[in-house]
Amino acid sequence: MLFLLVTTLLKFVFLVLLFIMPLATLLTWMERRQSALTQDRLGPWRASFFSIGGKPVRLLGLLHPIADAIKMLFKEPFTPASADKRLHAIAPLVGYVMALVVMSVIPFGPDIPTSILPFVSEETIAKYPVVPLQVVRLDAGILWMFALASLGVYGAALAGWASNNRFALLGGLRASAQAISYEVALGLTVVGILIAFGATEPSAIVNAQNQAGGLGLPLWGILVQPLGALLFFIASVAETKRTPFDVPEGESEIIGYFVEYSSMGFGMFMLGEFVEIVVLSAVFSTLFLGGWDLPWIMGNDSIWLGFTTLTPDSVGVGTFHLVHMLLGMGIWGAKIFFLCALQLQIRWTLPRFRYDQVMNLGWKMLLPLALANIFVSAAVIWWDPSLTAMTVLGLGFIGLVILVAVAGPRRRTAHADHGHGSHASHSTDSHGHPATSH
Amino acid sequence: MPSLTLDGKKVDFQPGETIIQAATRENVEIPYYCWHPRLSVAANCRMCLVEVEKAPKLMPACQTAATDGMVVHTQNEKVKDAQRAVHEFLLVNHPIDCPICDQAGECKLQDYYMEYQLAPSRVVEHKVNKPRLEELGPHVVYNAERCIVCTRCVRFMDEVAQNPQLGVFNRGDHSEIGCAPGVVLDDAYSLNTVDVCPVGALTSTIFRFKQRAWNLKRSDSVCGGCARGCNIHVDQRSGVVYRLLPRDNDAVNKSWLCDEGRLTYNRPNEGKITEALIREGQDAPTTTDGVAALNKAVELLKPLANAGKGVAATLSLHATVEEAYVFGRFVKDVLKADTIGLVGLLPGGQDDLLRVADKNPNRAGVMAVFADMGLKPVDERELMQRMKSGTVKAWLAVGHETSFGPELALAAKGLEVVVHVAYARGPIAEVARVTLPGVSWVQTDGTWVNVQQRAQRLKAGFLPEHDAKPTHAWLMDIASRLGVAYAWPSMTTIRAEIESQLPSFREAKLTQVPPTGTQLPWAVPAEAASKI
Amino acid sequence: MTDTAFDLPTRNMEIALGPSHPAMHGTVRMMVELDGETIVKTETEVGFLHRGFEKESESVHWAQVMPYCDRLNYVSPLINNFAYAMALEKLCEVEIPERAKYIRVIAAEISRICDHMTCNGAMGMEVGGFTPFLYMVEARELLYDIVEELTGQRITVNFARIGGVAHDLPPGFAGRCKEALNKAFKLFDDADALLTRNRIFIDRMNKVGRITKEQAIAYGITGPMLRATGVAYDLRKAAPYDVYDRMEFDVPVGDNGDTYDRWLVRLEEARQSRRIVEQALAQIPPGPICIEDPRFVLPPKDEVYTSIEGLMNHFKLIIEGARVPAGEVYGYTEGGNGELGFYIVSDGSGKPYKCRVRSPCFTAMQLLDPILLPGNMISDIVPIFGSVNMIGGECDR
Amino acid sequence: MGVVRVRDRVEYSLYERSFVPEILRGLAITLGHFFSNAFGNKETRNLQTVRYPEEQRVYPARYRGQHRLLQREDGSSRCVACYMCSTACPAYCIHIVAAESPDNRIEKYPAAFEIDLLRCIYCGLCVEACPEDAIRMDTGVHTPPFFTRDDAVVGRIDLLSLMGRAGTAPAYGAQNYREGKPRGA
Repeated sequence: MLFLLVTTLLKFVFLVLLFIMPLATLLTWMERRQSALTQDRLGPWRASFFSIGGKPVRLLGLLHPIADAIKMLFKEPFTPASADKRLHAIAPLVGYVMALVVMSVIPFGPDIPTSILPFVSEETIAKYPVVPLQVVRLDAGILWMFALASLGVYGAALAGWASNNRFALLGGLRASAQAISYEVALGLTVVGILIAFGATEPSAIVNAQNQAGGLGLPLWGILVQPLGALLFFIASVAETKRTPFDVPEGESEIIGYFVEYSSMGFGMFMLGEFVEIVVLSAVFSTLFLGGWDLPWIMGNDSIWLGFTTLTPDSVGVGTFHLVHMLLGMGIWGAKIFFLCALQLQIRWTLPRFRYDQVMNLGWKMLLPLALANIFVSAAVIWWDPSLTAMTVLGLGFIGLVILVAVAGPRRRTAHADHGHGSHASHSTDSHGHPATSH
Repeated sequence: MPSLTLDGKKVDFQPGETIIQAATRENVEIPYYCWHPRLSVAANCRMCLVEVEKAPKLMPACQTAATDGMVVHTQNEKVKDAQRAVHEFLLVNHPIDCPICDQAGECKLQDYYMEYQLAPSRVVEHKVNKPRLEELGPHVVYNAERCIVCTRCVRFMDEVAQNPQLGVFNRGDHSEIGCAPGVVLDDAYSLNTVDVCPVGALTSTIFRFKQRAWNLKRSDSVCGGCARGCNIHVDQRSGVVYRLLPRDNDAVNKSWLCDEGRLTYNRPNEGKITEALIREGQDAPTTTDGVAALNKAVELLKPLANAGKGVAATLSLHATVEEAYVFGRFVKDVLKADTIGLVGLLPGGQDDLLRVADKNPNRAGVMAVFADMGLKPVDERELMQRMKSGTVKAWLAVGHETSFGPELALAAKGLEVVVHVAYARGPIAEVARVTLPGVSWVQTDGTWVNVQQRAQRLKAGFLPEHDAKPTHAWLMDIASRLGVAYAWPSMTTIRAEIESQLPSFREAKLTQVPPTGTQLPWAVPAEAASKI
Repeated sequence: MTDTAFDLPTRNMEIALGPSHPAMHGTVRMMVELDGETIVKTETEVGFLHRGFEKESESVHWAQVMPYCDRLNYVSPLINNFAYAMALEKLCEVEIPERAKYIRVIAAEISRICDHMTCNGAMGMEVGGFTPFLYMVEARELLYDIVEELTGQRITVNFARIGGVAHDLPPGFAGRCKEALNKAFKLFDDADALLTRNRIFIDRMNKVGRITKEQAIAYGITGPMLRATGVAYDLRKAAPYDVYDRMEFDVPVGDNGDTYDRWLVRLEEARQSRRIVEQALAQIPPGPICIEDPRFVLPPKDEVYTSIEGLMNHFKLIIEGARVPAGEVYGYTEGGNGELGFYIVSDGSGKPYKCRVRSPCFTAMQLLDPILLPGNMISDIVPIFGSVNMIGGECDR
Repeated sequence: MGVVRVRDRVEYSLYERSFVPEILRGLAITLGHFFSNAFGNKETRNLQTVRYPEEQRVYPARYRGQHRLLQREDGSSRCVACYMCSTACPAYCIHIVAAESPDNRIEKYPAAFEIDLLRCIYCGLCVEACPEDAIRMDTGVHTPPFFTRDDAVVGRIDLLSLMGRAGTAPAYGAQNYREGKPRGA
């Protein structure tokens, strides 16, 4: 029992205090810095608390999150006079906590045999043969995950309601409507994965992706379920309420459900949003990117390139598992980091949907597509249970999308049409130009 | 009546008139420098050249007498050419002085340049150098380089002031105005030479560099320097009066104003109070809020109101007729008294031109009002007597303009209650328990009656600052707090009441005083007649 | 809304957008009545930025109005300058030198590009596309650099004078101008590519805030908003001033008169303006940049320093202002938002008797309540309002 | 008259309708900016931000910066307190008090010359109005920030102590700003 407590605590400490919180904080910096560089700006770089040799230490602006945290903590937490004080106070916590809780079922590395750990007795080893790198291992992990994630929207809804502000109320309503709608699509897109891998337990899904599929291709969810991955990604971005789905915020329209929050209350919403990004990336990488594994380099059963020399026999069981674990965690972290950066970049690329368009997209596009995906996947898997056909189809689908994006029609700008300098023969027939070349 | 044709229009004229006079009446503008409607003709600037048909060359309009059937052109190309050429000549030796010249902005050279020349300079020669800062007299500085030798100033001194202190010296482009050795321009009317100077050659030491002419705001008023009541323009900016200039009035001062009168420009600025003063015990007065001071004044006056005696109410002879009437009503209705103290300035210098000995601008008006109201006037000496003897316990002093200020203040030292209304700090304000800020005559709307029994209108040139209010407004405030409410919403109602109540003013039409004043049908004292 | 007996009785919600609201550029207040998310009724209030331009003009000299003009449509101040100067020139009956006309065309078109970049950028930003906004603004900054080099300030330019312009083109201007245009339009194209074909953006814009030709004409709408409805009316073509009749450019028109068309028209117009700038830079002749008329124009400085005539002229023009002949005149230009006109009345003195601005966006604002907004969703207010391109300084004057 | 119908350039086909390709293209554009700014060399970087106090933009020669008063050879101010600048000022920000100079060739000098930089709108009309070439705005510095309103009122001594930028020809002074006509022609 003590063993379980200690390991869980250690996992919790690693996951929450050493991974999610720092990453979320880093993301606040990344968000600004990345967007700045995207937009030909510099972004935050000035904050410094001390100097070495007369030059202030600035670390590319990495100290800004600290400065922000200090600022947030010391600002006045203002509650509107007519607000529901208690709800107003707890609303920021709800979304934040729920997002963190979801992380508990995400496997962040391969299982560790208990036998290689120090200070453990024989009976403990017998009782708990492996330590899963996962805070809790639940059989219905995925369902539990969705159940809790959908509670997160209470934060926004409560904030909108409790602020007693019409803008906030609109924001809260939009948030709840959007979260509920996309919950459906989100759940359905995962069904394909569940069918393919036949498991609802996250680490089981990771392990299933960890195998070499047919034609030497990895069995990653994104290859097996490319459409599902796309839809899942879209739906989960919608769940995090970020651009292009930041309708509940709608900064330039209704300011958002947190309009009446200041100080750390607002900070919690902001940080919660970043935690959600991390969680979403973690879930996505678990379901579609093989969690902590990297095909051809490392995997439970398939070390057949690269680390061929690194076997339990050659380096000793303890070392092997230690390297395995660290590598797994590193790969897992890298995937999450990449996905976070991708989400940030998406935010700084796209405009925002309108509220009804968000609903239309969710119900009229994602939902039918997700259903179709289930039936098609089910049919293909029924026909070829080894998933090879699925993988090939998936690769084809991805290739098609990339091909269309690269070679798709381009809009001719009018300027390109005229090409300045050669206007002499320009005439009124300019509207005869075909617009596209498809 | 003979007539001439001016620019194709038939113009009648009186025999003996010149072309320029006929044209001026017809609003046809002919430029001129040396001509002045009230001075003799010199015809030396040549700016007024006009074409007279059948005349061999262009004729100076200021000198050429109009004759019947004459055909005059003032606008044709030939005349314009001549104007351009004359103006160019006038500017040949003119220094590049506008930035440091006080006349800039009201300079005829500038005006006519824009109207009649508008061409760049063609002269490449050096300009003639002449003395630049010659102090002709205590008030007048002469800059020979700017002078166009129109001799208006010389003619003014000769003909109007009749004190030929100025003359033209040297010849050609070396001519300049000056005083003979041993003579200084110290006439009592010397500053009029600055007014008549069309350029910046003569400037006034009292206005020099204080402000630019175009920044000043002008209002019409009457000079308070003596009982003559010369008509003036008040030039002020941001509540500071910078100069007084004569305003044409054929019946009073023509176009002139004495130096003494001009020097009163500083009266509205010096020691000006715009906030109420209050004095506790033996301390010096301190400024306070207007309403608080008013309440204090009411509190002080309350026990003595309605008593009929014990309060000496004095009014300055600088007060307007309207103020005198309101004050008279106040004394009768609120204080229930039948005597009134009149304070003023002692007689001073006089001459045959404008200045009279009485230095109080509205003695005639104030006396007439009180005579009609049945109030017995008392002078300063008697007042002091009464204060010392203890017959009066309180003093309501309206206006600070008196030569007996220090003496009165000394006499009033023992009084418990001294309420003062004034626009400047004087000896009385130092002993007053409460001093309410009034406004000077240039900020007052009212009527003065001059020594010729001519009612002339003062116009408020600018608004009172801070808590300052006209005297009658203070009196009405005090009266209403002491239980007597007057219903005079405006000056016009006061004037209408004066017209209907006071026999002296029954015919006066106070409500309709024109800018140049109305002659009242009273007997004119012999000594008041002017010789100009 | 159905009218079954089971419908819950609801009340419409009223919310106040502005005057302080992220999307209300230039402080406008809209009382919006919402049925759910759908707008039932709006009441737009303007005037929060009223700085009394017209009244203030009456208390200063003609020339001193020029810097006030900068503050009307503050994203294209040069056009305001020229519009005011042109009205005055009409009244004074003076013809400005050829070179000045070209300089005015160049400066005005750069200003127009800036205006459209700001408007379109802001429209993009308000539907959430912050990056395109910053690309547009960045491009605009590059052009402001050029404006600064030409006039001495980026926005408060005070560049036009009665009878010409204040400065000549600095040496090497043409090259730097083209270079800046190239750089700016690269960013402009990026912003264009990020939004114009993106379905999210198209959905937000297309068929939103439509007006018909007839409505636009009936309401007196001009500029890109009118052209978006398909009316090819551009004052530079319809009543050419300066040297626009020598320039080759096209008038972009839309079909639907919706927000998307306005976006496209502005994009295209900016590109056409670039063409004009390039042509004008190629054609510009040498010569004086201001008339020499001592009645209205300050004399050259060396005359002021060395001759009394020049000095007097200078003094009179500064003290009293240029005496613009009595009369009234309406001067017009194609401003960034449409017809920018100055209706000027002079009583022959150095100060305007009346100086009224016919500001294009004020006219366009009146469409919001009756036509553009009702029936749309609350999120549509933002792009519609953005596409009207209300500029507070100009609208409220 | 050339007319372009802008709608002709836009299709609303399946390509646009399918969201994803355009989004990928958009990502390519923004990522392009990101990578060239983040990892590019000097040429490919296109950062517009100026790290202000450390780096400063060089304003163009015509830039209307803070005012200065020019000096005569002997160090006295060229200004003769003629009030032209304060008259031309549309913001009423120049306050002058004239005084009599002992030198009778100069006669007049400003005992006080104050510019309220908070009121100033930097329109340059004062420079154009000056008949003595005494005030210019060619310092090439923008207005500094102030901590109090009084700080914003710059007096004669401060204005005299500012220097013009080297290399900037006098904005209006010696050269004829309307190019062309030599004096006396």
